[in-house]
Amino acid sequence: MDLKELYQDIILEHGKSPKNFGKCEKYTHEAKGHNPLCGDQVHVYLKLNNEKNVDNVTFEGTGCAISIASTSIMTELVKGKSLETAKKIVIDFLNMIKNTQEIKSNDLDEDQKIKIMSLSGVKQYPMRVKCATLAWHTLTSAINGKKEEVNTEVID
Amino acid sequence: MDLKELYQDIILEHGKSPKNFGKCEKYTHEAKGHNPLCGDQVHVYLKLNNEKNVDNVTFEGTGCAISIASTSIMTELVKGKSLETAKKIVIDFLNMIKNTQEIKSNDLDEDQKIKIMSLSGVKQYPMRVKCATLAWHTLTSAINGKKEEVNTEVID
Amino acid sequence: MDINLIKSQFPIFTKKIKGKPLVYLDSSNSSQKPTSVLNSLDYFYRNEFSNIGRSIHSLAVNATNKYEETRTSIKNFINANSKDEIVFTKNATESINLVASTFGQENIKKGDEILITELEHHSNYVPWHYLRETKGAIIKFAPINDDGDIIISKLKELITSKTKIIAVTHLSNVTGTIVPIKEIVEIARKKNIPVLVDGCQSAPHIKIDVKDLDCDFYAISAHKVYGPTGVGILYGKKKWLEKLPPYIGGGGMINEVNKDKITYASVPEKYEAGTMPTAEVIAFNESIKFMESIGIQNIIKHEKELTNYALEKLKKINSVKIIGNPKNKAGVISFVIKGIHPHDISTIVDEEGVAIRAGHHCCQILHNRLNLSATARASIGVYNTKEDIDILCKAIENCRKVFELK
Amino acid sequence: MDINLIKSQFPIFTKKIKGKPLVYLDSSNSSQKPTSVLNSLDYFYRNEFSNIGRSIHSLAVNATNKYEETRTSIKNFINANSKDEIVFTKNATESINLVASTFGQENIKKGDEILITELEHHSNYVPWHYLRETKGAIIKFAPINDDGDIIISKLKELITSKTKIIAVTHLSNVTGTIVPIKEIVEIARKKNIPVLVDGCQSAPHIKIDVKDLDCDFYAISAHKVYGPTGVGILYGKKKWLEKLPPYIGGGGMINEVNKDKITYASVPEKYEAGTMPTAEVIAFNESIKFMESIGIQNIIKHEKELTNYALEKLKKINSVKIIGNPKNKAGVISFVIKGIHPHDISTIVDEEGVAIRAGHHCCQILHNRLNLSATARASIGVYNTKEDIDILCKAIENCRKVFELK
Ligand SMILES: Cc1ncc(COP(=O)(O)O)c(C=O)c1O
Ligand SMILES: Cc1ncc(COP(=O)(O)O)c(C=O)c1O
Repeated sequence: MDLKELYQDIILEHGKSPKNFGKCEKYTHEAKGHNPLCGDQVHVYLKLNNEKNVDNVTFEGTGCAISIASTSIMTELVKGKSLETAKKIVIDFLNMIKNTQEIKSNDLDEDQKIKIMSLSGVKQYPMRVKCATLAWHTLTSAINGKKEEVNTEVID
Repeated sequence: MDLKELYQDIILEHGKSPKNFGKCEKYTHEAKGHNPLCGDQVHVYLKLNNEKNVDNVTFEGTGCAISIASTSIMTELVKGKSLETAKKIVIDFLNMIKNTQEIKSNDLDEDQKIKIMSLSGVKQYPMRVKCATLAWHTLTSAINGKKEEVNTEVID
Repeated sequence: MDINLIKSQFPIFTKKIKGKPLVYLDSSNSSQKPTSVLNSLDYFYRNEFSNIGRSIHSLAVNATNKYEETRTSIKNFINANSKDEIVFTKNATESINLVASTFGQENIKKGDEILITELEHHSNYVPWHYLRETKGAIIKFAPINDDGDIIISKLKELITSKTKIIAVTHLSNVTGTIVPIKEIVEIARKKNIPVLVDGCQSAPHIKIDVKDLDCDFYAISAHKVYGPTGVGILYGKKKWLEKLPPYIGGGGMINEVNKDKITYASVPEKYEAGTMPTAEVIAFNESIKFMESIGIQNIIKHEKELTNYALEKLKKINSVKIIGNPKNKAGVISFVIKGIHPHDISTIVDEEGVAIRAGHHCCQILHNRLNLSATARASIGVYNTKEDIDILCKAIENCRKVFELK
Repeated sequence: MDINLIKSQFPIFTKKIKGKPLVYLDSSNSSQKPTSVLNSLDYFYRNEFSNIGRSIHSLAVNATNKYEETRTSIKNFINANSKDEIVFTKNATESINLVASTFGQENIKKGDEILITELEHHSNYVPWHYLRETKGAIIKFAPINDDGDIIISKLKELITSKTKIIAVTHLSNVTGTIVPIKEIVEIARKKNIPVLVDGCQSAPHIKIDVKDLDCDFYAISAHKVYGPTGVGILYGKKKWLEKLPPYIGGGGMINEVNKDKITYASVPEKYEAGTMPTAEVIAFNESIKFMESIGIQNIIKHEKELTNYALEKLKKINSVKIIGNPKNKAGVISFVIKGIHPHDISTIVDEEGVAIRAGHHCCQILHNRLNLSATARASIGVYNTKEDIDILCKAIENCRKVFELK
């Protein structure tokens, strides 16, 4: 296994300079996530408009390259999508990482598919899967308006 | 090792029909002893007269053949002796059992020496040593007027 | 079931005691271990050792996975709903203390009642006694009859509106009584009282199905189930484990730690503080596989046969008296011989290579009830044979000879 | 001291990780085990297994004697007054909980203060936190300076008439700080405050003399001292162990049990309820013999050399920052690399067969103090060599390459 499959350039890029970092204005939903094993922490802010589209989604947090990159890529992929589509993308992603299924969604363009696939290297590193999934679980939590912090020890 | 060295006839005899069993009248000292591992229990009653001679010594209790016989033999050996002699016999006995030393006392007659030596087989059975020593520790405790129950876990 | 094949899996049975082949009849105390368990232990330490959960290097990942595999095996073995309901402890005693302490903290007030039975091992009494000392709780003992069966009607009568928990053994380590747990849980359920089952003796010998029993807690010791020492198991319904406060505090059981506040990990990690008996937990998986490879029904059948054989033979020996005659009896046979103290029996049969236990077997309440200060106990494991029983009986005859009984 | 001879005693070092020889630098987490320990474990289970203390047959007598021999060895190893001052637990975490819980019961009231430090492992904080929750105690943290040394003058200032106990680590598992315990005990002694020392990290690496330190309690984990998992040790001055109430309740720790009253065994049995990790305790004796066969002074010298070598080499790598620079440092080296998260470091060096740990190492308070969320940690055992350090450094260079750092 080449480490470069895990640490692809896209990952390093997003890890170093994450997109949509910070607290967005007028967010309508939020949730926190925590990976106790690693100490990764993430706070997702989601702004849905009246048509239930993802107007904006941003995050704050600390963590390893995988976790930051995964969060950054997630925000890019769901931003501008309808809520339903966003949910489908999350499910697709989790299925890919945890059940090694293919990405089925028709809602991603080629560039976006490359981005999401760049995270698939993590499948070879079981202890790092939680780093990759934390943000996505946290987004789901924000959508569902859950009060409790997401904890990957419980979820995964 | 022949079991008959442990269970000599003298032991069986004393085990079955212990001497000086019961609570003697007008005892001046008493003490309780307990062997938590086995559950053996003994209560020694000692009557010293004004000249500090052992006027009487009796016991109550339950236990295995070794423990009952040892107690019974002890009462026979110290009865009628001066307190100082009684103490010496106790030390002699414990030294024999625990440090495999010879019986030094000149205060025992031949018959008594045979009796005390009949307990020496126990040296080959480490888990049974406490059964043999319980009564003797308890007598010491009675002599010293100790309030606490003798506990072979602590003593031996 | 081929008993020779089973026995051959236990290396200790090639050993001699005082020149005689070992006849091990002390399995209720602790069982011997099959080769597969010992190989697992040794292999893990020699080839794969690492602490679990905390590091993320390859050794740690592998160890963590194997540790969790044992949890899953136990879940299946006792038919729990989820592997999160399985907590590792150091022994069943700690498992029971965990429940008594955490349950007691929030659910026991002065005057509240805890219902146990006269059959209980000290490990299922002392932890509750602490709540008597610290909280002013009241402990009630459901009585047994002379056969060694719990009198269920009396147990029922002892339940009041103040009864907060019932703690009862599944299988007595003195009389071999198999307790009708399902019946007791049904009674408790009607009054909404949780039930803790001490499954120390049952786990190796009868089928356990916590879903069917519907009990709230179930405590097991690995070392009695052909596993290593140092590992205990607590099954707890998830709703309980989530609700109860943490027990031992330290590394691995926390979520976030600040100078003024601590939050805890979710179950089962919440109850697994500090470095666990990693290698031993991993090896315990082989114990379960060993039991499953024989099949619990075959184990029950073999042990039942052997128990009946032993009871018949022992009853024929003059002055031997079997303690208890429960409706449903497992391979735990306590007895006394008029004129010979149990410790003397143990010493004498030991000369023939026979290992039995003598004493109160951590059941002083029961011995008081039976008016005995001590009993001798022969307890059966899956590896025992009729020859073992024959040798035991001959050794007992020898006790009578040494003591010159007629 | 022949390092090759030492390394050859650890079978795991013949193994490969991802095709590379194992470079094990996670000994602060748990150490590897020498052959003699594994042989003892295996031998006992295969040839001599029995539970201790309770039965009186030959196997039980032998097991009990060997178990007690380990107690005596530990007594000598840490220079205790009596073997009754040595209690076996499941891990150091339990040892500390035992003290916090039993000491707390009778000696801590609302408003009383417990003094710990910013260096403490969660296992030496959470148990005391419980007393905050249940008793309203106050926990104070003696601060450290940026080097990772406890500021003794500040610690002194934090002591008040309400300070009931001081709990402090002997050796930090993050910065490698060796804490001047003797100095702290002297301060405490003047005010009659007992001191508990968390000796988890010190036991394998520096000379321990509890008589000289004059501390009241000392907690150790066998698995960090080249011993099996599942065994912890608590040293306690006899007067304390005798005075404090019992902890876990059950078989083996009682004297007499009645329906209305229970009396307890004397120490150390009072604190050893239920079946203990018999085989593991017995095998731990070999760990002590292993350490003694090398000699603690030789171990200290070797590890000091290696630590200095590692520090020098690591400091030369661009953007590596060592955490803490204590006056007296053992072989625990935590570091960060600007631009690479510790978990990424661990994953990448693992590809080279290098096992290190990444995270907060159960020291969130310390990490908060240092403004870090995680660090990477290389920790040294007696079996490590300069080559191990060289491979580590090369693997770290590779991290920089993967992350394309300049
Ligand atoms: C300083 C320190 N204290 C306490 C502990 C807890 O030890 P254990 O997990 O063996 O209970 C550790 C190890 O993790 C430690 O490094
Ligand atoms: C019925 C019963 N309960 C509890 C225990 C305690 O088990 P352990 O000593 O493994 O904690 C035992 C075994 O001694 C037992 O037989």
